[in-house]
Amino acid sequence: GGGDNGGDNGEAAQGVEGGGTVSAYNCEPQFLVPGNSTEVCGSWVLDSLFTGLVQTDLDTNEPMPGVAESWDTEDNQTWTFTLGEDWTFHDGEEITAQTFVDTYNWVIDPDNAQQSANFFDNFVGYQEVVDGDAEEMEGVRAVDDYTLEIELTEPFSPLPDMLTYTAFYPMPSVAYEDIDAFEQAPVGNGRYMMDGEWEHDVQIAVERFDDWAGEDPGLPQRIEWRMYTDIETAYLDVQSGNLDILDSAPPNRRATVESDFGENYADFDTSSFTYMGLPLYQEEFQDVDVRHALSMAIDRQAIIDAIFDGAQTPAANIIPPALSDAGEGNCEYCDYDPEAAAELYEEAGGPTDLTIYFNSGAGHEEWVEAVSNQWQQNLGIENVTFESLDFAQYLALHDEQEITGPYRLGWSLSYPSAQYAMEPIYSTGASSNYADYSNEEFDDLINEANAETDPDTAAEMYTEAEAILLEDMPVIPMWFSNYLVVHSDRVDGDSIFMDQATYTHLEDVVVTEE
Amino acid sequence: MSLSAPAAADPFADKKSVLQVDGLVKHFPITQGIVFQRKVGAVKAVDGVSFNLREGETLGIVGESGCGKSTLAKLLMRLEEPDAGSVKFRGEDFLSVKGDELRRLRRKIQIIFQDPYTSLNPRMSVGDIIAEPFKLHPEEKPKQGIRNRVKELLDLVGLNPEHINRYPHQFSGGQRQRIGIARGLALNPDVIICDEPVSALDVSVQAQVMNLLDDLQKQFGLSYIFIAHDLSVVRHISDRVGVMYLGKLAELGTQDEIYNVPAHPYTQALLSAVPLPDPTLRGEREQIVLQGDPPNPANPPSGCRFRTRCWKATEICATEEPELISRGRITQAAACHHAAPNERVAPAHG
Amino acid sequence: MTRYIIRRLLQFIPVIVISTLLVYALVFAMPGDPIRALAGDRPMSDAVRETLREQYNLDDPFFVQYAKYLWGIITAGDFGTTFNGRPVTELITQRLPVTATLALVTFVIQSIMGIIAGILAALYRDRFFDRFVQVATVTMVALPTLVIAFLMQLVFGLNLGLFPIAGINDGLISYILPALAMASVSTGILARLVRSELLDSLSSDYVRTATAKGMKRSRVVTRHGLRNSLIPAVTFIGADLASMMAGSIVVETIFNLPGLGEQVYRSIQGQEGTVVVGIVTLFVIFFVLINLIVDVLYGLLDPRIRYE
Amino acid sequence: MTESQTSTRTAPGTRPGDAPLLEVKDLQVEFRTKAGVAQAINGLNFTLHAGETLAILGESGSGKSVTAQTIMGILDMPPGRIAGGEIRYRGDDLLTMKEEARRELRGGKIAMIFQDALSALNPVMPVGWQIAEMFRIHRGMKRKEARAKAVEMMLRVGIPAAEERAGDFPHQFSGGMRQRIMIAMAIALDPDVLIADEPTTALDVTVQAQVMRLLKDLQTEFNMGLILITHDLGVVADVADKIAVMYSGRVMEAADVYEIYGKPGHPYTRGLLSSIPRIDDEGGRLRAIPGLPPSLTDLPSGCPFNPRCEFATDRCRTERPELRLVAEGHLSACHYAEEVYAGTATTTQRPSPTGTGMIPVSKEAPE
Amino acid sequence: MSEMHKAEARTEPIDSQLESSGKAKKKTEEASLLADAWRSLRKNPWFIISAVLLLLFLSMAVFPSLFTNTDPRECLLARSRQDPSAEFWFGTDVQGCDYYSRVIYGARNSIAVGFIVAIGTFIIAVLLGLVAGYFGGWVDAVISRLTDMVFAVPYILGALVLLNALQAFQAQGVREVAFVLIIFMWPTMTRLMRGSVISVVNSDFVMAARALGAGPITIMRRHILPNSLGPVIGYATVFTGIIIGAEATLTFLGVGLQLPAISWGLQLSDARQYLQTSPHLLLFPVIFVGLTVFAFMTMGDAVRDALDPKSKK
Ligand SMILES: Nc1ncnc2c1ncn2[C@@H]1O[C@H](COP(=O)(O)OP(=O)(O)OP(=O)(O)O)[C@@H](O)[C@H]1O
Ligand SMILES: Nc1ncnc2c1ncn2[C@@H]1O[C@H](COP(=O)(O)OP(=O)(O)OP(=O)(O)O)[C@@H](O)[C@H]1O
Ligand SMILES: [Mg+2]
Ligand SMILES: [Mg+2]
Ligand code: NI
Repeated sequence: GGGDNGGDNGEAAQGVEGGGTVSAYNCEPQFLVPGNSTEVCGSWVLDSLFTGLVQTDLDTNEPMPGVAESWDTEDNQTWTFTLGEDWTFHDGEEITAQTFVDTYNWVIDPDNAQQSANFFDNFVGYQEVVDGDAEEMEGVRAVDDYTLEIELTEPFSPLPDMLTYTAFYPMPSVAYEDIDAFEQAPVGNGRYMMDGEWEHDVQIAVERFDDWAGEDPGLPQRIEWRMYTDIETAYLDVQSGNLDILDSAPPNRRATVESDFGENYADFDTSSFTYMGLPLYQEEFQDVDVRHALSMAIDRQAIIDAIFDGAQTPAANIIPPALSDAGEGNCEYCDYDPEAAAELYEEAGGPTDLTIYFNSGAGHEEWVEAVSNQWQQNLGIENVTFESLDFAQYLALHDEQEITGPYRLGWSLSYPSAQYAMEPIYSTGASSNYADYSNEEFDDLINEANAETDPDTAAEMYTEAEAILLEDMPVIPMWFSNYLVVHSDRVDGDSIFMDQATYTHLEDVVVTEE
Repeated sequence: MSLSAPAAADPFADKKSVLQVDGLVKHFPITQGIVFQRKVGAVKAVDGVSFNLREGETLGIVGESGCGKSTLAKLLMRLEEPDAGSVKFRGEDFLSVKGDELRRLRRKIQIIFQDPYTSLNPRMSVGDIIAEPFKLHPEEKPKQGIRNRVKELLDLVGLNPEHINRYPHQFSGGQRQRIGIARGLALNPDVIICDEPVSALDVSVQAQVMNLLDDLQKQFGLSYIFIAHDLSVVRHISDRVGVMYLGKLAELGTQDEIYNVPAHPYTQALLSAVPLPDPTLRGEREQIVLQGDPPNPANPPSGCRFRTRCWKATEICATEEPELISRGRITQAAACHHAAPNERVAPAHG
Repeated sequence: MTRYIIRRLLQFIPVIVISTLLVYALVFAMPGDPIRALAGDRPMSDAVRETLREQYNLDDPFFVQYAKYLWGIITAGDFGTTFNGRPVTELITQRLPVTATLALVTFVIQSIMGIIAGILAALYRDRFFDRFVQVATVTMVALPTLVIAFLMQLVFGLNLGLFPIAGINDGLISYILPALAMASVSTGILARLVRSELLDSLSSDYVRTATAKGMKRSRVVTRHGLRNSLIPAVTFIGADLASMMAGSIVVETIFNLPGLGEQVYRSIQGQEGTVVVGIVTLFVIFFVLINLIVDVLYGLLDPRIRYE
Repeated sequence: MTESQTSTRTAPGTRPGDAPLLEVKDLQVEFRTKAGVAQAINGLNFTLHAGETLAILGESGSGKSVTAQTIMGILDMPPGRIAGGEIRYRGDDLLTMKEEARRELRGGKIAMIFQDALSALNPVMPVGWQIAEMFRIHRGMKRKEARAKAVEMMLRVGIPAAEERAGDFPHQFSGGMRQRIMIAMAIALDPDVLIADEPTTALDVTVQAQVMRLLKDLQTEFNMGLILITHDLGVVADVADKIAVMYSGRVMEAADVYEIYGKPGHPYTRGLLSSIPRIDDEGGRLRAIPGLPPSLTDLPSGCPFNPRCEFATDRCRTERPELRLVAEGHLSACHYAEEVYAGTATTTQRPSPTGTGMIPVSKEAPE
Repeated sequence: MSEMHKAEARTEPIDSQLESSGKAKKKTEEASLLADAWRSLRKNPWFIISAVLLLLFLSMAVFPSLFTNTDPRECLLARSRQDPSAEFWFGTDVQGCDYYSRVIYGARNSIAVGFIVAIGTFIIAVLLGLVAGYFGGWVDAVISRLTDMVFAVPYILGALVLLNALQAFQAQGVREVAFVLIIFMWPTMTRLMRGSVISVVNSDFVMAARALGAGPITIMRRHILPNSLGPVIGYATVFTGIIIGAEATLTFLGVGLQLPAISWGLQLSDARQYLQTSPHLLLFPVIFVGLTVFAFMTMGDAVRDALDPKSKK
């Protein structure tokens, strides 16, 4: 992350001298090694500890320079990155092109079992390393100290976007010596550096790194992430002033947030997408009309109003509207139309019994029930059973393709790219394609778009691909989440910003009171 | 009455033995410490008691309070497991039987507990308490129906049969004792061990109960072990009397022998202390007052256990434990080196 | 008694072996792939997955897994690690104090409040206080712990500002609200147990004797009546202490206490067998000890109770 | 080594004009039972003077223990209820007294030995502790000191190895020892009034004599009034000054000990005396009063003893005889007290003799 | 005193005397602890109140349609979370269903789970507790260590695996949930029972029964059981309420009753989120659960009192 957003608000409020300390809600990270962190809790922290080759411009969601000052490609397949020369790690180690080569090779080494390894799967030489046929990826080369070359197996225009992701952060050489020790206090190259070790389940504290080579350093002197196990509790703690920022207040709090916080809250649209998937490997759902009918029978706005206090944006897209690539008006079947739905369903002979799947304990019960009520009322479905399962079991069912009805899943963008919003979920055989959707036309369009060098044309192609999905409806789009951020009096509300990937940019927060 | 023991032949000599007790021992450990206890000694509650109870016979047991009578009774019932010794019921080893067999034998031996109240289940009505023996031993089910039989029993011991539905706590001490008696009688056992069965009864009811016991014995040839402190009562009911002191039998003989020619000094002291129901005799009797404190049952005196309080004690008493045998002129067995009839015997009432 | 205690301590061995085996088996039997769950709905490459499965012996048959686990403990004192690489021993040393403190504070609160309330309820039988305890118990039972905890945070933490809302940063004070929330139901039950047992023993003869000795009512009740009625209370407190260790999931989660209960729950969800087994072993030791203490207490409370 | 003990006939410690130590007037106690209200005490009267020994005799179940409990104020209420009457201690009515004031009297001034020693002792407290408690609470003694006193008391009532056994629990003692512990507890504070409810039933005669001597000593030393409830007429003859004979909740006869034994003025007393087994008796049947005591829920009209009385007439069945003077200092509640007193009463009926040695019918003769 | 010597002879047969008394007191004839208990229960107003309440809840569980005509599953999101009104007595829930009928229909699952589990654990606890406390020794060791282990095995883990074994992929019904709860909830009660058995097993009256030749079963049944049941009854009554809550926890963890089941437990746990905005969502199920617990508790008290012959009532 990063960007000039913080600068815009600089004059709005008088910050404390030196930047002050800000504390924020977080959940206990699973891992604090860039290549291994796949969830928000860890990535958010890593985001401040590390800076990748590329950063995202928060205003436009476009890539902007990070460690790399500039980059260049002819064919979207071979990319050359020119690195800035004064980047160092917090421990003083200099960052060169070789740093990235080493890091990337380390991440994909199966022995290191880094979970994000497969983000590299379109790098040339990746498979060889994974298969044990090679030590290093051919596709990543340090041309000289400050020139890095990346070669991909096929054209891939969103590469700069992708490189903003956690998995591509550089790691210092100390990391390889003892990765476990490193994880307790990662040494990065970001705006902030660890202050002490990771206090598991309690907090992670970072101090501003004053030698940061980037353009707009962090404002607060110190950031403390406090680990909470219950969001409600965090909410009360912000309310009582013990905590400065909670970036994901419980949705049902929207009704009282004004009385609880007055002005001290803000709403952000994000790329976090919720959908009802349909197991296309089951016969009942192979008829596209059934899928359309199911979609049309859902009154998204009503559910959002009743259950989320209006805090989600009804989805008529697959690509988050926060990205400029999202198409408009392409979704014919996302509007509530019970009569049409009923008719269609009747004609298509949709199933009269449904089993709905969702994972338990994550707060999905109510809206899933509401959806099921609407299906029952609008489509004449007689029997609905629910399967709420532990997440591990739930995924196992998916892997085994034993899901027999609509299922809830979500997707949020690790990096802001329309490609990432679609390809992993809908292209044939993709890793997260739980619906088992396959459409050649769609696959081709995505590939073409990935190869397209002109960003605008690529964007158009993505939008086209999205339209196919909306027509085929392998999943029923439900909504894009809206995050409610609440904060204490100690920070300036205008300085708080959450990006589409749901990271709140603490480095831009202005602390007004010590 | 003459001082010499009547040499009358033992009327029970030809009767079969019902209960043959041999060298019964029970020591209770004394411990110290709260959680981690260590054993620092043992109360020698019963320390080698032997006797033979025959059919139709009543053996009275008297003795100082705390000398082990109740413990003996419990041992005989196998409510405590003895440390040594044997008990034979009609020739059968009572100490080794188990399970159903034990239960069958227990039907034949009944006990009336010294403590009337705690031995009654507070949540059972008197009717249920007395009916319990019949329920436990269905083969004994009375012809006239359990309930009627229970009422009869209540009546027998002088309780109002209408109180059949009452609970133990609603009775007076003496009434509770009679509930225990009625329960003990219910099964018509062969042996009844009575641990102070009449101590809480007024003399009139006591008379009723003793007459009842007497009648039962005459009719069915029951045997009793009758533990009591009231020496008149013991004399009245017993054929033979055993005198216990500190876990051992001090003297064992027929009722006449013991009461008329007591040979053990302790027996003599005991008899001399019997209060007589006649105020005019107040202070006129001569009473042997035992000197010294009762000895510690955990650490009894060497030799004869009574020697520390005995006026006849000599050196031999300290070194050699006297056996329970008859000596010299006396016919009964007495565990005293100096066993001899004493001039001072129980004064007769006027 | 000493021998009894030693014998009881020896029972640790089979109990631990059986229960760890059992728990291990249960975790093993859980459906789904823990490594899969670790990654969430994001894709994980097969290579990574395999490495991890191998690293955590997940591909071995059950008994091999268990044997490797035991072997690790025996040879290297290695209780395994979590899937994110933290040693179980470290996890436990960090979390045990939290749970233990919580349990202890709860235990103190509930024992004191429960017994006192029980005594008062018995003394003022059918009067206001008795009814109050009854109604309070009913309410506490009817309200889920979640709600009670939340209300406490709201009232004592936020509105009155008496106690911290969450976390363990303020020392013992931070444990008071969670302990209250945990104790609420048990206190009521305890009060009722004490009350009814006390009423029973107050009608016994020896209590009358104490009165006849001229003792004050309060002394009669607390010194003579109470002791005889404490066996159920002690049993219950013991059992409750046991379930507290394991059952503090909800409270630990809400009050953000990094304790064992919450960890066990998370590890179960993540199917981290070693963690679960490690913690459960600790629990078992704890329960056997607690129950031993309770049994020893029986003997102290009532000398008639003898263990060979 | 023997010692003969002679006790002189001391006159009861009554000085005219003195308020009696304890006075029970027209006491009525009833119990609620399922079968109705049981009148355990109906109209009980007696007085006790300092230094005096009053023996209460009576049928088992006639209300002796209930009387004692009522005086101590430890009757279980409910189901018990004091329906009327007063109990005066040195002139103050105990029944209307403040609870706190009454508590002060209990144990210290008025003490009681319970009939059932095992259930009356706290099973979970060491006996030494239970005795020491008296000293600690009433005398404010320290733990150690009180314990030493307790051991001393145990020795006084003849418990061997008292020092070692003070820490034992009631169930570890024999019946007689428990009884003596009760006694030790009751006399610990040298009370003014001691109610001894069958204090020596579980004691052998030598210990009994020792205990009675101890009580006597206390009595002379502290001018204690002793209410001795017992069935042992030998003991009564030995120690009592006055005797009250109770029957179904009332005093039937009250007089000097010599009067009662010599010239009983009530048929019930006569019956009682004739039931005593004698030490020189060798066997044969004992004489018992025939019949059962009346049910307390359903008392007979007139004299409660009438169904069992051999002298009963119609008058006895209708009219309740009041306690009246038959001779000097001799009260009796019988219409024919004078005749009975003089030994001239005539037998009028043979009362139904249930409960007197009825032989069980169901037993087959043993093999 | 010679004239009295004759008084021993008996004249009348005993039976006549018995008969006359028998007739007079016919109604008090058969009495056992149970019969007595029943008699005094009938007179106890608290018993009546609790019995009526329980009957009410039971009929609610069995015939919910007697109490409401509204279909609890007829939900309109448009009227979500309305406050109580004349139309919706208890307001509406999040889904916009009539909360009154939801609460009424919730009785079935909740009471069923509460009942089955309370009774199931009670039976197990009483049996195991009796046996462990009475026999002591290795029997006790085995049972007690078993309780330790069950205590130690986190019930979520057990529930997950067990329910899975019970074909968890089908909807989890009352039976399965009750089963799992019983399996994991019996130890506390068992320990309570064992404790009170241990404290009566040394009583003299037990010894007396043994002397009469009573076997272990008889002694346990007739002597120990009635004298040791008190604490367990006391606990079991409150326990019913706890179970209703535990059922909700299971659901929360994904192993309990599943949607679209209606139960008080589910309502309670859902309501937490709306504590401040729509307190009625919490209030009504709490009242119902509370009343149920109250009824059980009062009934337990009444039964205990009735079973205690010394009771002052
Ligand atoms: N709780 C009660 N309910 C009903 N009746 C009772 C209750 N307690 C005592 N009684 C009755 O009151 C009467 C008097 O009892 P009390 O204990 O005073 O007799 P007692 O004279 O001491 O007899 P004993 O010599 O046998 O001890 C008895 O008939 C008894 O049954
Ligand atoms: N459970 C026990 N533990 C320890 N000592 C015991 C136990 N039971 C009895 N004793 C001791 O054993 C001795 C004998 O007791 P026992 O009850 O047999 O006496 P007893 O002859 O019946 O006396 P009494 O006539 O007073 O009833 C006593 O010193 C007593 O303290
Ligand atoms: Mg005895
Ligand atoms: Mg009495
Ligand atoms: Ni004569």
